[in-house]
Amino acid sequence: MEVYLSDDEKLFLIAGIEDNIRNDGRTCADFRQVVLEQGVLTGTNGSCRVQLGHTTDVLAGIKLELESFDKDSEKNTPPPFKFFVDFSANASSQFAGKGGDEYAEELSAALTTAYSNSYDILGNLKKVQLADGYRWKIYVDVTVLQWNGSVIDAISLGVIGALHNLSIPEVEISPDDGGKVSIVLKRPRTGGNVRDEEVPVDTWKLDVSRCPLLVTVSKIGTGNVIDCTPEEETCIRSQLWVGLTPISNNDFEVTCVKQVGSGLLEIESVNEMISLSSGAVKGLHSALLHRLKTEEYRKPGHSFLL
Amino acid sequence: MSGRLREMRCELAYLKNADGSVCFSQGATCIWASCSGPGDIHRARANDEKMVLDVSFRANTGDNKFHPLNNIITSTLEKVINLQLFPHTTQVITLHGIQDDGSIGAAALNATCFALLDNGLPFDTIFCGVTIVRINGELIIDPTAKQESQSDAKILLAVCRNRTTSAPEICASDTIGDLTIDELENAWLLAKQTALSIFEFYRVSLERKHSTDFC
Amino acid sequence: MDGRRPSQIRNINTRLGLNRNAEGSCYIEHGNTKVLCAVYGPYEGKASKRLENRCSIVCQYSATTFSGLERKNRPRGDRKSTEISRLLEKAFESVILTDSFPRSQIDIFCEVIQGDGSNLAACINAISLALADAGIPMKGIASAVTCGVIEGKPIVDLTSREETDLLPRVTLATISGRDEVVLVELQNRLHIDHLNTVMETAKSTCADVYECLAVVAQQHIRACAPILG
Amino acid sequence: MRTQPLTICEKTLIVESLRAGKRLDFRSREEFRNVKLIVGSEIGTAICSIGQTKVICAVSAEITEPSSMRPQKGVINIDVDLSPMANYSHEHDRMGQKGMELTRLLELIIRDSRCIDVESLCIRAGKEVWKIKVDVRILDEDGSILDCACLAAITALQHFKRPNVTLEPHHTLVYSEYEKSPIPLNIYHMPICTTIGLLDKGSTIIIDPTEKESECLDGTIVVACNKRKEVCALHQSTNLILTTKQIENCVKLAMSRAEELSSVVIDVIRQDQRERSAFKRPSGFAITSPAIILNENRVVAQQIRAPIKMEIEQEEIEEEESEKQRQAYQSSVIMNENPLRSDGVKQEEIDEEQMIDEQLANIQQSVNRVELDNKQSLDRHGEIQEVDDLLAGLGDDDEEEESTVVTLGDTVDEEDEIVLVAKKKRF
Amino acid sequence: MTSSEIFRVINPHGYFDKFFSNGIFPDGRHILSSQKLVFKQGECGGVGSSIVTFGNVTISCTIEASVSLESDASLVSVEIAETQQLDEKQSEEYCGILLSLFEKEYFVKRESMKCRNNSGEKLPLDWVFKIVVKVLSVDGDLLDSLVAAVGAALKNTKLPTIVLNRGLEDESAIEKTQILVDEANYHLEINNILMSCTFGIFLNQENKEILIVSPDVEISNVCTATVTVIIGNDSKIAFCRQRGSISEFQILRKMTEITIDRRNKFVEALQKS
Repeated sequence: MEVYLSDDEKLFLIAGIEDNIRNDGRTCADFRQVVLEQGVLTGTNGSCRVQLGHTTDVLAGIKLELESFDKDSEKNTPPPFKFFVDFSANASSQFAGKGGDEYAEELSAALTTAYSNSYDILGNLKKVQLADGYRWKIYVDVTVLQWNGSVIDAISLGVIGALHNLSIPEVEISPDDGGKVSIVLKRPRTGGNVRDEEVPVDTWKLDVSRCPLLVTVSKIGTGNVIDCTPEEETCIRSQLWVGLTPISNNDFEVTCVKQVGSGLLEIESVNEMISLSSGAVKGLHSALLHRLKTEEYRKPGHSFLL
Repeated sequence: MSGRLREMRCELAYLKNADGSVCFSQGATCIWASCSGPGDIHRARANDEKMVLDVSFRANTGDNKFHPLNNIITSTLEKVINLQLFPHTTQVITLHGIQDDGSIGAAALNATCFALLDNGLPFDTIFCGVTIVRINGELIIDPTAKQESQSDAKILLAVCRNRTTSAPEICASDTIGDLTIDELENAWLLAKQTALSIFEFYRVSLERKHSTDFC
Repeated sequence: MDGRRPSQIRNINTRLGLNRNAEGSCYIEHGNTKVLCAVYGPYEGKASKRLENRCSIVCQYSATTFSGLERKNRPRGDRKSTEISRLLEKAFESVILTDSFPRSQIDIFCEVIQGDGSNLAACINAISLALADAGIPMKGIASAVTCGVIEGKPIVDLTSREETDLLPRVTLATISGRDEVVLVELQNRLHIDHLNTVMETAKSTCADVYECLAVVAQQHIRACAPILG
Repeated sequence: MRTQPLTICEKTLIVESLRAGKRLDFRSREEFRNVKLIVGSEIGTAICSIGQTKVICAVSAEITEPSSMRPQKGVINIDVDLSPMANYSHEHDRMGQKGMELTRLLELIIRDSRCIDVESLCIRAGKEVWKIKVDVRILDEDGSILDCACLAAITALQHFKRPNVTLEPHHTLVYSEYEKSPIPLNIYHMPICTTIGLLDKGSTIIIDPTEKESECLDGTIVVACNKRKEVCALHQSTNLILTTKQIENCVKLAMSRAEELSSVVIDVIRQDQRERSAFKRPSGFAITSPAIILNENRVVAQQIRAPIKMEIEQEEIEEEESEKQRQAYQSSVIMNENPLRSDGVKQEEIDEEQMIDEQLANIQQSVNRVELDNKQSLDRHGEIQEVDDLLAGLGDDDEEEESTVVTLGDTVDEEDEIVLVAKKKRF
Repeated sequence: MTSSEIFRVINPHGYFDKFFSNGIFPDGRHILSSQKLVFKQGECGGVGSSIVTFGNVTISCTIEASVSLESDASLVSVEIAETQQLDEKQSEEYCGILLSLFEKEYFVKRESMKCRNNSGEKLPLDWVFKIVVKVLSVDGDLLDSLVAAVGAALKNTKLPTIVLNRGLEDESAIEKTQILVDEANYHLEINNILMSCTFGIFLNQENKEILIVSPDVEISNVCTATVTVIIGNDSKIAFCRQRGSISEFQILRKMTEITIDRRNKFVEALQKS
């Protein structure tokens, strides 16, 4: 983003970070205020909107499609996820046309690597594979509506929220002639004259407790910072994307580390950054789980962004 | 050895927007050709010493980016027109094969020559196109589509008048199909004869055009 | 279809000025159709697009991959969205007083977050509000509506289920409700006798939509009046 | 190469004259230019010319995979090529803004208004479907290219017949037009589009503007409608503010125009069918003889209008320089020869006319002697002299009108009866 | 720059005239002596491949084969990999020429493209060849080395036999799974070995036409005409492309003789390998 700072403003900021105080009063390891709403889009199977610090605004939508896959190559079936990140031109005029496409590809690649071993992260993902060669293909699309730094954190939160909100219909498989399969949505048996479509299909949810959280850790001066504002981003030496998945209740396992942008990094500072990020993520993760459980169920399609 | 040359009809200055245009038909094969005079060209493609020729033969259907005829037409034109006269310019020549009933190559060459004559470019020599096919050993000139599909060898010749002796000579040719060297020689001679009558047709139609323009 | 009377439009709620780094931005909801739009005000754009006597308008329409019923694999760039962008460009060339900003460029981006029928009309309303928010001089607030015909009876503000292949529908955009048509777009075949009934209803509904937009614009201006001082 | 823009004084002249209701080519504001429609000898090709604008359209069919969303629907693909022949600012193979808009409008009119039944194009659901390719080539540009292109496309589609197909377990057989007669496409309705120019806020309406006029208009509105009084497409071009009233009477004008033109299209197609059924292959465009000027809905008396130097001289040139040769009937033209059947050519239509046998005899009897001297037996010279003396008389009795040309007059008054010009003169 | 180079740049025609009128190339080679043709077969993948160096032009040609149902579509497709030395127009032309040669069934007859099972009878399946040509260095006309490379690659092609495990009378469509590739393979019969040679015609001061064999780019700009002749078996002209006018016909006769004996040498070399 074109945020221009004069040199001494940068000096002031860097000095502040070195003794752990930032312009907006946060310490180096705090996140900005996170707003998370689920089920905002009626047209999708699962959706969630995340707003980070009143500016960065991300919308994740998930659609399910039936996909046939050759079941004999059991072992290396690719995970059913397909990530697609898109920068809406609303964020800034540089994203018009093909502007934001390479950065978007980089983000979707990072997400795909983070979710590559999805079968052990999401416990009940096996159920996605229906019998003889059919399974649900999960299209996860993320649109960035506003862009003000640390997009990857907002996106990973959005994806987890959307996966949590995802309702996958139960399905009955009855083999048909000519090797085809007819799929029937399972409905709770209700007598009476209620028409079949109105009865809500029973669905099941994915257990998202062990989904990876991606955090950006950036090196400014000598200090490491989490969740930078655009002003801080102008004076970053280098940035690191750290993917963390919780194993037991409070310690985390690093799934992916990716250096973004140019800049030199010594080995110890990398370890420092990773430990800093895992500390910060603990707090974020527990807040996220709490939020997912307690969010009351609102009428779908209520208007958000208001 | 000879067959009848199908009669040719041509109308010059047929289109409004083109500098030189012709609707040329040879038998049932009909080609519209147009050329727009030496005009300005994008700096990247400009050539300092000579004019750039931008020839494109466009059939009715299909993507027309490349067509085998473009090459023979461009090289004949390079030999016939003195390009050094117009540096830094381009000549856009477009041919539309409206209807194809055999020997489309020859008709294209004739149409290009007419269009450029109509446009008034300085010619060193005049040129025309002749298609000769071999059907079970017989050389046939100016075949119709049916004869062309029966044939097993096809020769497209561009004949121009020699600058000095003004006798017809072959300035470009494309041959495909099993031919012995003698058959090729016969074909060359046959082509030179037919070229004479085609040049005759050129003179007749151009006389007619110029006779009415200036009266 | 969803319990509304034929001439009743879906409820509209809007919010202006939510995108901080755009000159003008607006979020509008026609029932389930949600459109977000941002305007980057007259700035010195690309040399190739610059025009001498008036400002050039560049519009980009993109619908998110999950906006429609089926998942699209590319949000913009396909034929449909390029065509709609061109339509919007042309429409707003006549609404905005373009000769007040010679040799400059206005960027308009609208993103259909969820498309549930008459997306084009919602986009036009969103853009005109965003332009108002950006304070760009215009002949008036353009309001638009899509209206179809079933057995001669015109129905207004179609939802995606009503936008089937057989129902002829006209999208009409007028300037501040007056009889000044800025954009008219017809899908499917419409018999000539129904033409003027459809036109009349469309024009009157545009006037009603204009009322709502005007109210929202005034409230927004009044809200930031103290800031402007 | 850039074209010269319109000079200011030229622009003011045109605008003043339009306001005064006059036009440079003596038409009033509500008058159309004459339309000429010629169908080619290959099935599915047609040239349409409105005034000076000439567009050729060729329709072809091939087998492709259908799209996954609609497995049993055929595909229609429309592709416009603005050739530098039309206007030297165009470049080969580059579709500029104008080309894109033209393609988009044609798709709107022909594909989205579903005038062709797409289900009948399916061979094997999900695997093989007919893809109809409509290739439009703009040959000369003098305003209202879209009307001309749409008319040419519609006629070509009516005229086109796709090859017959039979299904076999693991491959499909495509027949050339010798074995099984090709099947025409079934077309529901014929959308005809008209471009209506508008001046100073839409108050004055200009019908069928030429190139120069359309440059100084405020904007144009395109209305496509068909015989059954249905509006198929409505498109408003550049910044133009209209009232609904103006739009309505534009639509009425376009409606009347559509009826006239669809009758022309139907007559041309019927005329061509009658000829083809009699196994006579028209030579189509070979003799697009310009000499026939279609008298459009003007009284015949106007035929000999006040002689303007340019007008008459123009006609005279075409008359003079187009060599009036006898139209020797050509052997039948081989349409999309089926490569599968290399022997397909042999089983000729047996009832070829005498002309073809005479030509074949000519080939057998010509002994393969090659004389080097130039008084060769080619009877070319003879033929040219013979033509000269014939032409000297300038009488156009032997003039050969092959092109199926129909005069259309809205009010068919007595002396301007519909002239179905199809005199077939054989020498 | 030595004076000869300056002379070469200012008046190329005069410069070359000195050499050609006494029959040698600037690098000392006699004008009618043919360039060295070196080819290696079977190195770079596919069912058959070859690398050809012809004078200072080196190209590699690989043939990838796949099986397709019987149809009347053309069974061979040629693709020249994109390089900066060769612009798109030229590579398109070369592909066109090669395809027309294939259509005339010069290289391979259509029946020999039918798949065979191990007992040798024909199956209702065809082999489809995709010829991929990669150009390593280009100077002057590419057609000679192209034709030689394709000929050598085809000669080197070995096709596996096919096992079709379905009953002969089974009428349902052939499924992909029913086609199995066997180990035994057989050589593809070549219908005709083609040899192409390019000539330049140079008009010296006394405008006598001098024949030059395989001129490079610089020389062909100076020549008044360039002719490419391709000779098939029993010394028939398969293809001849002439650009620029030639006064008498004898020169063409001489060209065909040179190409014929070059072809005989090429055929022996192919037989040996």
